[in-house]
Amino acid sequence: MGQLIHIQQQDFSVDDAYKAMRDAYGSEVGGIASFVGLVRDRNAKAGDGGKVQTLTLEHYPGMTEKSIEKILGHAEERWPLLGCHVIHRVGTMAPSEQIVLVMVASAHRDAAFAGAQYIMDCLKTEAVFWKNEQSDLGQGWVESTSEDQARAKLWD
Amino acid sequence: MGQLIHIQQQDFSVDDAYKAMRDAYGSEVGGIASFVGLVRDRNAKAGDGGKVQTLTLEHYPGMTEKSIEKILGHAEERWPLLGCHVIHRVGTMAPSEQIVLVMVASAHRDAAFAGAQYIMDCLKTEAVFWKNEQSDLGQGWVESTSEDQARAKLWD
Amino acid sequence: MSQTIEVKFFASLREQVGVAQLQIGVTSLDALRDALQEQLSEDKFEHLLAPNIRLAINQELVEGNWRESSLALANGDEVAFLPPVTGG
Amino acid sequence: MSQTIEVKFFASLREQVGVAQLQIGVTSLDALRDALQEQLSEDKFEHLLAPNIRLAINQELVEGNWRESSLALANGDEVAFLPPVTGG
Repeated sequence: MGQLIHIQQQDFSVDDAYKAMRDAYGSEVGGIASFVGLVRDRNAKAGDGGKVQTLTLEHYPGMTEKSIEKILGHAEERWPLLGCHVIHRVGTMAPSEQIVLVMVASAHRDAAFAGAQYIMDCLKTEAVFWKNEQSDLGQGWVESTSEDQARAKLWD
Repeated sequence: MGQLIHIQQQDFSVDDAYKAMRDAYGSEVGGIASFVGLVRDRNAKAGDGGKVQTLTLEHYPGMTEKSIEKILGHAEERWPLLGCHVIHRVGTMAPSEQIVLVMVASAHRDAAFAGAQYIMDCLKTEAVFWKNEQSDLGQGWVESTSEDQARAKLWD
Repeated sequence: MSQTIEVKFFASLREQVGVAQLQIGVTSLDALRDALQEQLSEDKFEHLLAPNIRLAINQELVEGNWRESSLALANGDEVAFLPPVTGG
Repeated sequence: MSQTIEVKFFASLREQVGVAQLQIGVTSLDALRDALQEQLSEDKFEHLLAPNIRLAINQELVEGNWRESSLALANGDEVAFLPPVTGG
């Protein structure tokens, strides 16, 4: 499987990633599943009512890339994937900006869907990133949710 | 939920659909899940070794749109979706061309993923389309697979 | 009383029957079956009755077994024979 | 024998400890813990030992309970304290 991992400050083009995926695998590809995560203006901490001004993503250069490589390796073991592209931004972003892209090409639609969802779930729980939210109620580190932990466990 | 359904002969731009989705729902959107189905050059009938030259999609104008509206309505009942866009081509296509796009926006990534996969599964079994494959071994109507039927049943 | 029903055949059925559309003057589903049986050769008619064929009236699927239904049809109704769908 | 270990703190731990990085001259994980306990105030040190904190050595997660490990450290090793991740 072809793996592409990009950790970057700047915004990304979903369309460029999509075109590159189609070009790379041509008529072998039956489907391309994608997910883009975007900054919501609603605070992650339910109930506090804060409106998010900005979100800052911190990472551990080197280890973060390795953690994503492992996730893609596991996805590759489980499903017949042709290509896999993860772009994850770091630094400070405003609401409605793109944070993360997961794009998976496969001969089979089920594999493309499952692969993309698996990778996305693992990015939440295994990839080495930390989110800090700056809302009108102050700033704080986003805590990992039990929901995310539970989702990731579904794949065990 | 905002629903967009397009049945068309001409190719489509995933990027235009994606930009429209982002513009329509702004910072409420937590994630956008997409799936694009592409024409593979491998024959649908496993084992016959035929290489697909072209694929022709037939539909029932009016009823096809209604069948997709129902699918999107069911998806909307099951998950909190913000917007939903289905583009399905009809007519004759060559390998590596785009056939179908499903794009779903939601505040929550799980809903976006589940919604997109549900819609795609139902497009295979409930939307009124018929595929005819022209391969180097001749032409023939693609039969619905038990795999597709089984996938759709998973949502019952 | 004279009325016309639009009968449509899609995909493999269109090819097997040999036409995409027929106009038939009947007032119920059982009368339509009889008329088609008369008009079509036996093997063509058999294709229409195959267990995986679904029927739509005015673009709505008929629930239950349409092969045994005597549902009334109104002038201008559109009856379509649909082989198993294979989109997506 | 003199060697330097790079110790890194990320995200909430970086803020709680007040620095992103320290150089400490130790040769094992237990010696590192002792050195940090000496260097940091009690509440800062407590944050490092919290049950949800994971430890990476040279960017590989340490399996098992690193709080009780006396794993040897080599010159230039990079030891990182990682709060629960929240990417994606």
